[in-house]
Amino acid sequence: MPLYLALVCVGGLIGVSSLPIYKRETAGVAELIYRLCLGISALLFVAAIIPRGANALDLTLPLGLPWIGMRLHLDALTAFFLAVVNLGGATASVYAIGYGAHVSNPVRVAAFYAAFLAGMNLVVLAADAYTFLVAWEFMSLASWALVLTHHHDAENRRASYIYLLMASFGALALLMAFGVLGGVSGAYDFASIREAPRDSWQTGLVLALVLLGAGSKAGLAPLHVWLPLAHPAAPSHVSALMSGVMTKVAIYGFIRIVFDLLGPPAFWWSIEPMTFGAISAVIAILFATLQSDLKKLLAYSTIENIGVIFIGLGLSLAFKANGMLVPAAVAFSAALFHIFNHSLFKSLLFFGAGAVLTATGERNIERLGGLIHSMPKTAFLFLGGCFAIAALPPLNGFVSEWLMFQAILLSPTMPQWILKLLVPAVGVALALSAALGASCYVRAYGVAFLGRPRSDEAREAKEVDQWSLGAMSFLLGLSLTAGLLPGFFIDTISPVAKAFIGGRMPAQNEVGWLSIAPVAESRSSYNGMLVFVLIVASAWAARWLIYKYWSGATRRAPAWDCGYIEPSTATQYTGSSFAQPIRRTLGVIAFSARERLDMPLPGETRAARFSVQIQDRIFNFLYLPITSAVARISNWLNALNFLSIQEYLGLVFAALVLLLVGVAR
Amino acid sequence: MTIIFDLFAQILQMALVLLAAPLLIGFVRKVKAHLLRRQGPPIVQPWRDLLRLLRKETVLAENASWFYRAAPYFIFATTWVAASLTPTFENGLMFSWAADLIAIIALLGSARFLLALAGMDVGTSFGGIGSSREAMFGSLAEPATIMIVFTVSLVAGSTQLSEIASYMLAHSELRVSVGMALIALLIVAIAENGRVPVDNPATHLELTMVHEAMILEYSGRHLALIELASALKLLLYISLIDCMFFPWGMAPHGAGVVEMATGGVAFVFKLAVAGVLLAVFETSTAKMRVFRVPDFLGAGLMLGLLATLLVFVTRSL
Amino acid sequence: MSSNLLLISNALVSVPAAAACVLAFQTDYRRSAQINLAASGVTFLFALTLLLTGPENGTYLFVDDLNIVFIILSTFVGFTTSIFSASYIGHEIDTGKLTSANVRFYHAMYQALMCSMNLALLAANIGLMWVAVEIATLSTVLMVGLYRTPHALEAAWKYFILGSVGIALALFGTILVYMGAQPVLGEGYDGMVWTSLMQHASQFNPRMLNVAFVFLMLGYGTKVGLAPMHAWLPDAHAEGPTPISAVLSGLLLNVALHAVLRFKMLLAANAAAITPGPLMITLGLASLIFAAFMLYRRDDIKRLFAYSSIEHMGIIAFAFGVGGPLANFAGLMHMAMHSLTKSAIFFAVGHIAQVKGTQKIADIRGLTESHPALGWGLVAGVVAIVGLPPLGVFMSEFLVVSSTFAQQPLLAIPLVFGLLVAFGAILLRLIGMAFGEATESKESAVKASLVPLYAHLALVLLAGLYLPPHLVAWFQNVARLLG
Amino acid sequence: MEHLSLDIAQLLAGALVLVSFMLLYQDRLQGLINIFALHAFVLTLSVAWQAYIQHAPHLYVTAGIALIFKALVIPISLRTIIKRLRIHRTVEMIGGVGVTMLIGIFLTALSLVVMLPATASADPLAREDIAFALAIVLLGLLMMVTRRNAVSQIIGFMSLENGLILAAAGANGMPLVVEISVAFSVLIAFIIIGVFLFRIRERFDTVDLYHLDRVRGERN
Repeated sequence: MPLYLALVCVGGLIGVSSLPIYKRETAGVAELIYRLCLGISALLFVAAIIPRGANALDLTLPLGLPWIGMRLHLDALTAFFLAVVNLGGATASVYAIGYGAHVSNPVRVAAFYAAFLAGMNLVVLAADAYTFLVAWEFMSLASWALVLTHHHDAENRRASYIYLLMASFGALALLMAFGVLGGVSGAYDFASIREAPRDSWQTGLVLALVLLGAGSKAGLAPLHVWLPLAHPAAPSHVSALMSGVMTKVAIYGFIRIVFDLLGPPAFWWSIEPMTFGAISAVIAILFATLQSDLKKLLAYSTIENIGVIFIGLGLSLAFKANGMLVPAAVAFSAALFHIFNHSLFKSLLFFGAGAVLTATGERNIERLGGLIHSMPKTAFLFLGGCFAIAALPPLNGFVSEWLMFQAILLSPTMPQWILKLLVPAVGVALALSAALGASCYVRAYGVAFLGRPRSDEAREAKEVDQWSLGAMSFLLGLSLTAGLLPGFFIDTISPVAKAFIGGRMPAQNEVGWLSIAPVAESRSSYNGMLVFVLIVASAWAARWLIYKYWSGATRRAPAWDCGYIEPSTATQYTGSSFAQPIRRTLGVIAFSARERLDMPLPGETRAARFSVQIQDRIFNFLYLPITSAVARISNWLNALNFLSIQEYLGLVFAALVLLLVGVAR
Repeated sequence: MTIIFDLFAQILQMALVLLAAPLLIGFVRKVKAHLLRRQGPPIVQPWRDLLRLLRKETVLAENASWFYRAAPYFIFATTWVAASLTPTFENGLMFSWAADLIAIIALLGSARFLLALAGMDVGTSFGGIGSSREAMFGSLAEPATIMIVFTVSLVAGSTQLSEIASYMLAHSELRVSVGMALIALLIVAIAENGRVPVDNPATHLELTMVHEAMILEYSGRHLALIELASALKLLLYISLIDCMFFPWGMAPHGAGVVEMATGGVAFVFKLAVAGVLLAVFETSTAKMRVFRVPDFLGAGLMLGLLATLLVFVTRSL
Repeated sequence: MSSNLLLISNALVSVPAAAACVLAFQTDYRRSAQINLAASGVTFLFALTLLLTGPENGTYLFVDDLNIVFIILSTFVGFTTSIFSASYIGHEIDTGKLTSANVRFYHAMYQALMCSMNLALLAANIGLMWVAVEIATLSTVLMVGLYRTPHALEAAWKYFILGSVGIALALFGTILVYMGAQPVLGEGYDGMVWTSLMQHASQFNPRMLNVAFVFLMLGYGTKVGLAPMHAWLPDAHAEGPTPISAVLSGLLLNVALHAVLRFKMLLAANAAAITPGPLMITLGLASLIFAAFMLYRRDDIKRLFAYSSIEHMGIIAFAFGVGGPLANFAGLMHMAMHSLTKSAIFFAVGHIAQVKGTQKIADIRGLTESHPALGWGLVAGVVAIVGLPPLGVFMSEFLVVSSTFAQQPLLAIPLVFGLLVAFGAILLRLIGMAFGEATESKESAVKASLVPLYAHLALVLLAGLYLPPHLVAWFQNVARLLG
Repeated sequence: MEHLSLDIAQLLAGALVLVSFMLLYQDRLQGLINIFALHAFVLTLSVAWQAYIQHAPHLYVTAGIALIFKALVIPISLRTIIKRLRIHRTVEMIGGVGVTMLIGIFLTALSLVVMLPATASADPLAREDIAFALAIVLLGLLMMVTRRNAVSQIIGFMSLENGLILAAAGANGMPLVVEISVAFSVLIAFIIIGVFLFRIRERFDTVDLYHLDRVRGERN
């Protein structure tokens, strides 16, 4: 029943996306589409959470690959991701009802938006390789069209190009992986793939290919270059979906293949996800810290979080391979919980960035500032998002990081040497990325929302509409709930862990006082609710006492600033100056940051200039050689386009003689 | 009955840390003054300052926002909660399961996050400078702390502070990894509390300030809360070190009044020792340049990582 | 040998032949366009009736499962192209690029081409097939040179010379096949008839067949547009009238491919002969990768898609070369999808070149804004041709890549590499043309016929999502025949 | 008798290969046309001899076509064309005569190596014939590759076709279809080439393909 409901809903989404074909010029079509999307997403969410019993639901439609059909299923993992996707989809739709009107060409965006949602839902529902890949690529294609919304900007066109190219690369990698999985006979449905026996070189190959395929879509480190270009280029509600939800769908692909289809894991499976996850987390957050484009910053931070999730998944694989089922479940639950959490607060932050963009027309934080005065509600909600994503208690980001740390602390008993060396390093990376994440968001929030306005646009900003605020408030509320009552969410995830790991964490509703305890209370526990209550109570008590017994008097005066404040807002600390210490200490290694100072000699009247050059080393070492090689080869081969007829005949002749010689042998 | 007793102990702990923190600051100042052959203010001077600040009218910068006004309360509350959950005289506080070691570190992170943001609110250059440096120090200190936590928790088999303390009490043996962790934690503690050589709590020389720069615009009750929070933080770090490495004399969970009193005395003694050591250390070193601090903290981070690796590798031997 | 069947296959050849004769004397271009359309439509309808009758043999013409696929596809694309051609040629007359004498010639040749292609597909005899391919070549040569510009003449000349050499090599191969068959089948007609050849293939002298296949592969491969023999293809596509580009890519290449496949089956039936697979794989991969790199430097829109045809022919040859039920199925599917998609793209491109007044890619921008129907049509076509779902090409590429990778991973890697390189090139150009600020249009009032474009795309979309079981069973049967 | 007929057939086929070499060697246009006429004449003889020994009267038709069209009509018309175009001058070659001849010898050897084992079971008459035919085809192709002038390329192509006819004639009992098609194609080919030469003449000063290549689109 829920599967049929889901299917009908996906069909509905596709129908909605074709709405503009019938009602082309009608005003309000975009809003209608968003409202419909909201309704359908809500229904799909319901379909995900309807109790289904322990078994997976299956359905075969006579579509797709003829001899296999279009297989769909709904099991615990699918249900979880279905919930994540549609929670994101529903809130983004609410947001878009208000925000969508500000986007250029709203109807086009709305149509592709619906298609995008349909694609993401279908990926999760698919139960055969063909349907999976069709949905996967359809999702890429629809989002590609969305990235091209502002196609007049050459930068966006380039972003869309790199995006689709990388997506295609990933899809081809997955395709090859399914080729191995399906075997020579072409049994591409998941049920037969699960059953098929496999050599270890085949599993290794599949693992590498899946990491390339799903990793490139999720934005894992060396394959991430498209993400910070493409996500910001789309309208903000789409960016939110891409960052918050689509990357999760990519991770779904990884989990589905590696945890489900590939059979019982070996310990070395965990090495790649953990290594690349750790590299992604650190590199990406460093880049995020240096970004001055708010949406780009958020996109880089998405990569960081994807890295964190992959670390969790890798750990889980390692535990599972060693038969440590409860720790495996802890790591797996941590990853899933982080997936859920990240989808919440990343959407929230992108909505906030969109609100700022609507209000000021600016994405560059160096031209913002002081928005807390003009858009107090957005500022509050964005602050909440920053708090959550910076992994600070009592919000939800912390809980999943905490679980991740707990999982790491369970790992020293694993016998493999390589893991003994790798896991602590991964732990450092995790801790470092969390700490850098906090600095990154201090900078983002502090420069964009606090201080004095750096431009007229920022000064004259207006609070955004109720729909947008509503969507953001909902997400913040949910983040807070997940932070305060994590036990409830972990218990909800448990069936997934049970089904895919074989073990599960202890039921958290049996732990007293709404605490969570991953293994045993004596080992570690955390109670977000109590911490939150204590903090609020003591803050409130402090205020109450001070106002009652001492002084509540307040006077406004010019800022002190050691005696004199320069009225020009340019004297404030900027985003790039804020990042300077981090750039100096860590930047040289990570992105060959070069500072150039052009100081006029005494007596000269020209202005001094300071410029910083940041290069993406991965881009320089991995991508530039490829592009230049392609260019060189195509230039070189291009000479073949301008031969004379004799020379072409010569080619034919040579081929003929060669083949004859071959045959004569 | 036990619950009431536990609650009482918990409240006592909360009150104790609150009371003791400014006194600790006063004590360190006093020792430093003595070392410099000065008389120095009395130990209760920080409390006097705080009360005076609380009584005063608060002057707000013209463009300070609601965030600026709310932040001090939350900075104080967060630090206080963290400090109250760290065992001082009694092991196994009532609420100790609410936040383990990692959560306590993260709570301090929350406080830092708020403080750094508050520094940027008015839009002055000094606030920015302070926040920026604080953010950098934090980015290195926090992972170092986590690594130290890893080491200690792996040795003790728990991240719960009370469990760690009882383990350490029961197995007082020398371990290289734990020693390294201790050194790393000392480094981190110095940096986190803005002590010499990382920052000078007494300075008001603009370009060298970190902590002081962030709170430059604060006054009155707000300033009092922030100062109190930073005092609490110093106390918290000393209690952490005590609890993880020197838990001697701490009363076990459910102990009687006498044991608790002994624990209290032991704690005060340990505070005093730490204060003296800190004062001696501060007077004998000079503040380092800001860009040397990452090296200093990096050393802490590396030590922490090394300690963790050691624990990991030796686990199966 | 049912008589109505022969009627149909005869009609498939004679209807276009008769139409060609009528059109040769029809001066009014509007009328001749209508006749052209009607003749193509009737031919298509006749082809459809083949579905109802089964495979049968005639003396000169025969129908089996393999050529039904080709003939239906061919007549369908011929029919839709004639619709497109009507509006395209109308515009060319209006702008004075073509005279009515040219057009008379064009229409006659169009039907002659259809006639010869149907003949080549239906021929029961390797000699007759060769003759038909020869006629098809000659008629397209004449059409490529239709505009009489230096470029067009040069393209036609190059096409003619390379095509003639190819056809000569194919003839030599044909003679060799006969000589190989002659000791077994005796002198006379039997030695050239497909059915008897296939029956006795196992007894033929394998070395003779090997040499013959080298010539046939290179000879007909020239017409397929495989790599070292491809040189005529881009110029012929770019300089001729666009309907002819569509027919060339969509049909003529398939007809030549059909010939190659027939001979491949012959060789496969003889166990001692070389397996034709590796040769086809090599040529296919060479075409794919070479064309993929060539795509980057193209600045003419029609040349771009011509190179893309080379690329896809490479993929198809590769798939058939790999063989096995999955890869052969994929090859057939890819061939059908490529025909439909590529001709759809040329329909779009033809009108785009007319509205923009240029074929230079750099001068075409922002099509989705200035001409949404054409622009999105182009986007959809290109999305289809680069193998993105949910369109049909994806299904065939899915099957080619996955089945190859399961069997021979090392072969799949260059395949995937080529696909990606080509994807990058075409996508780059597409984004440039379809998006951005629109460039000025020369002609705003082109009455574009969008029906064939969108009809093809709809079919391709349908194929990507749903293949009727009958069609599948039929394709699978053919795939099994191909070995 | 059997042996003698075989010898004569071989002799004629061998002569055809020899004339192909002469074509390859000849560097003046006028001479080239003359030798091509000779080529066609030897072909006529060869086909006629095949007709005689195979008792296949239809091959006489092929021989007749070869004689009339290739040995007479085409050389005469080509001569008028080159007169009208005023190109009696020397033909340029690529790679020099010596190398070309060496390659030609290699190709002849190759065709023997390829064909003789392949036709082991076939009629000995056909064996030699087909091997020489392959040699002629390859030499014709070689000529097309090495010559720059359109007229000599056409001659190369026609010598290639002569090789095909020789092969077809040598294949015992090959149905008439082939002869007709060959004749047909030669006819069409000639007409087309004529048309093209005419058109090309209209636009260019010379038929030299080198100049034709210059006007390629897309050269940038």
